[in-house]
Amino acid sequence: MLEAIVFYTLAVFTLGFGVLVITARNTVHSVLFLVANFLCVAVLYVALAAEFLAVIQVLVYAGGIVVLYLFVVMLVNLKAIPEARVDPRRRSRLGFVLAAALLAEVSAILVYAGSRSPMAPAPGAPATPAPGNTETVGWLLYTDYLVPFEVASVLLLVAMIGAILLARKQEA
Amino acid sequence: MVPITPYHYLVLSAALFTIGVLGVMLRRNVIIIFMSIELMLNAVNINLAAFSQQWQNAIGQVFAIFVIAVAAAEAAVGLGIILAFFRNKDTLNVDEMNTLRW
Amino acid sequence: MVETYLVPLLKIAVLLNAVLVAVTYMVLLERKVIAWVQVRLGPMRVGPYGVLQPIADALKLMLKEDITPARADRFVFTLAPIVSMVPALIAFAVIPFDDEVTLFGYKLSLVVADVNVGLLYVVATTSISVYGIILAGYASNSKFPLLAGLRASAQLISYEVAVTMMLVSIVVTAGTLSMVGIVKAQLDAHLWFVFIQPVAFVILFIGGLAETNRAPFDLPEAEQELTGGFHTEYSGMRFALFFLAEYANMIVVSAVATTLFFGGWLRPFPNVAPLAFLDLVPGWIWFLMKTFVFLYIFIWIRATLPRYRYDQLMRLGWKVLIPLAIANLVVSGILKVLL
Amino acid sequence: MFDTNELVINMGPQHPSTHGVLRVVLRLDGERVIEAKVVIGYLHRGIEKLCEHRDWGQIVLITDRMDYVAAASNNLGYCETVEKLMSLEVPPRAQYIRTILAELQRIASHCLWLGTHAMDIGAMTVFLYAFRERELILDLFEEYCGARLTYNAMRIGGLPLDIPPRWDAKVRAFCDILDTKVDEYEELLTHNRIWLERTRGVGVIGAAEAIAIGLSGPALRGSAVPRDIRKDEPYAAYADFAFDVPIGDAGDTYDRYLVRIEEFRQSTRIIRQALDGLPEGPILGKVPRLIKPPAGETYHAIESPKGELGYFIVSDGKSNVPYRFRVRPPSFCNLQALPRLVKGHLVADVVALIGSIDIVLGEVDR
Repeated sequence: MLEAIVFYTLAVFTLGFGVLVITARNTVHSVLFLVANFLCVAVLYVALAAEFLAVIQVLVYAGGIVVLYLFVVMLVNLKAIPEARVDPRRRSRLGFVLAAALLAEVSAILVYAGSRSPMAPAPGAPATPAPGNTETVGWLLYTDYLVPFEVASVLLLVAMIGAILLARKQEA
Repeated sequence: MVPITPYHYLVLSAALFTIGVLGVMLRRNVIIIFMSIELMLNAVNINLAAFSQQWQNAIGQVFAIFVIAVAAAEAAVGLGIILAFFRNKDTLNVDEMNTLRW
Repeated sequence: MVETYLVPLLKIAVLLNAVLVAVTYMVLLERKVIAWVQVRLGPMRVGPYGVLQPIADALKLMLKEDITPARADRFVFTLAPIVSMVPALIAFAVIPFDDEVTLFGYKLSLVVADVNVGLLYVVATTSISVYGIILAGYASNSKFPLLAGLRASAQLISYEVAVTMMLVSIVVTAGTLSMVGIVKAQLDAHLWFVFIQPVAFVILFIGGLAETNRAPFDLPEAEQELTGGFHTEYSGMRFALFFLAEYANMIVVSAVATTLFFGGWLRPFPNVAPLAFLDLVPGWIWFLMKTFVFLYIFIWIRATLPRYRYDQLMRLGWKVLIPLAIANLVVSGILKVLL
Repeated sequence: MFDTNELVINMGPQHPSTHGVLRVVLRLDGERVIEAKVVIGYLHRGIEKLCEHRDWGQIVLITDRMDYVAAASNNLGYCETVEKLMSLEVPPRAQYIRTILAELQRIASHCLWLGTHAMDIGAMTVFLYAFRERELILDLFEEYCGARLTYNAMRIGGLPLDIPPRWDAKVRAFCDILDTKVDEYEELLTHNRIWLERTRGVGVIGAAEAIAIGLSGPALRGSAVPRDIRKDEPYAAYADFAFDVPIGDAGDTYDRYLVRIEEFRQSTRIIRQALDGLPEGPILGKVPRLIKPPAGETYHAIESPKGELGYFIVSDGKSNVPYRFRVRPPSFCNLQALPRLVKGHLVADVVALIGSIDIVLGEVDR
């Protein structure tokens, strides 16, 4: 019962903030709604017993990446509304149709799959989650997924250098 | 009331993903488009976490962490490009980003 | 029902009130301590020795006109002080004030939520608190706050890296992310972690000063340079919220430092039997005493040191603290494996 | 190319660290100053013109209002200029007391400078410590002439008042206190790492350039130019005393700080010597009832706490007011160096540098 209340409330907020992100006029407000959306998603992770992921979501996403967005928005600090000019070739309605099609398609898959095999806990899995899932995640990261983990770290390093290079001002 | 199953999370994630798609298709402000992509990545992460719960193992969460790492890299480089572009063209409108060089 | 809902709610209510009172009295403490350092008396008029000064201050701030500058972003302008206050308060949720105590025949742990990612939770909340400052700087539609907002965000992000790195080495030593677990690990180790991880403690303390925007790192509100920084345009209750958030953050940092390095509620030398008489003092009093010492040092530093310059601050963060934190992490990892 | 980072900010005239109503328009690249424009005049009261409409004796009172933290120095400069114009002889006792007053004033002014300078850099305790000592000087002045800020303490040809009984003992006691307190200031700042980082290498100006810009006083001596009017062209009773002229070597903010700190000690040294050798005698020379200097012009400068304070006065020999009255205020001339000093530094250094050249807006704008 409680689980349902939590889920539906969070779902409404997540989607609501998501819609606000893409509809807000002011870019800074957009960024703020994005943060709110991420926080809701973090709580969803807690509901899914993924505490570590939840904290990482807040720490890296909300506290790190979005700050970057805010930084850029403040740096460019536009006087003119960035969307004043519309390319005549733009087909906005088509966008709606495509998005609706996507949603329909995904829903269809879900409904079809759901009707065939209702989602029940996997037969072989233990009834309760392993204690301390941070440990489990860490264990997996450093054993089975060590190579992807290292590749990710190299990717981050490359991205860091690339970002510095791009954002640096050209020397006169 | 039906119990909350991963199924519910999948529907939620699909809806969030669609919102992201809408943002990418409809907005012309490149920063908002970027944020819509973040929304989509988050939708995917919800999926991964839900499956992780479903199968009672942490592999889904590990993948979600990789997604977050990649999103961080993407945001850093993407915003760097946006800044560089803005310095040169004084605009964030994707409709005006129609040349490959300037 | 009582166990799952009522008790935590009660705990939250008590803690929230205690923290808010503590925060208002921090202001008085700061004024008094700085006054004593400067051979003055400090507030003396409201109540004996000025003990009622916080009430007068609070009343004054609440009655003041609440000004929103013209052409400010009203929504964000109102949101910013709230955003800076809330993370400071919710961080208290994972801080253990004492071990389990028996109250009215009821076993009660003096922590709101002993989550297994407690330490990361604290870091996550502090990473959110940067928004308050950036948004205030942006929403004021004024140049000095904007500069301060940019300063603040750069400062917070760079110091957070060092502090988080350092926390990882604590986790390596303790083998757990839970705050209660870390205190218990210190009991098992027969030593406070400050003796095992002195470098980490120094980094946490410096990083804590920087993250709470306290002197000598109070650049975002440097009155002499940026006329008050990000809260230049704020007045009344909204200004008070920023003020309270700063002090609440100080308490959080002090409490975290106490928990991680000074054994939380443990008495000094927790395993030395001849000192057992120290157990007569309840654990939460030890905890509060240790936290208080940190707060005092915070204020003491503010009264003593000049302010760093922006570039020097960044240099200290990136070129000294982060390498040091990484080195510390590597060394503690190696020692953990070898020993 | 479009630059996203340039920002123009207006520092002052209402800003906590511009020491009054100075306005500096800064063009910033991020936090780095590309260009600084100093805008003055917010405290202009037309003192020079006003003085051309007051008789010679009344002007002493107006000079108080220029550098209002060093009123006695202003008085001294003006009185000596008129005495030079009239070739008046000032009795030695008056000269000695004038010297004592001027040196006390120097200490008071430096206390205010030290306090505000340290406060600008964030060390707030030094501010209150320095003001505590300044308070003692104000008490001494109050006992001497009844005023605490604008003393009107000198007259053409001498002094209006002799020192009160046992005042000299109090001054001596103050000198002893100050010497220990200066050590205390130094303990807080001189070897403080943050202070060193904030002041060393900030606003470096070489000797040749400092002279070219027209710096004077401690700001010039910080750049290793041993120019001190008290030594070079002794006035009042300075010729009788032994004292050193401290100079810096690098010409940065830290050197200017050290020079002023050392001047505290030299000032107490001068005061002690003056008190030891205080001659007996009259305090007012032979001054005519109606002061009317002969036609002519003169320029006379003294070493005020802030630098060379010069008066250029023209008398037409007929009226009882100056024909032309012009001041060379050290603050104004030193302020010229500010745009040059802050260029390339950060916003935080701007306030440090404003503090380091030690201006008083009352004197800049007059």
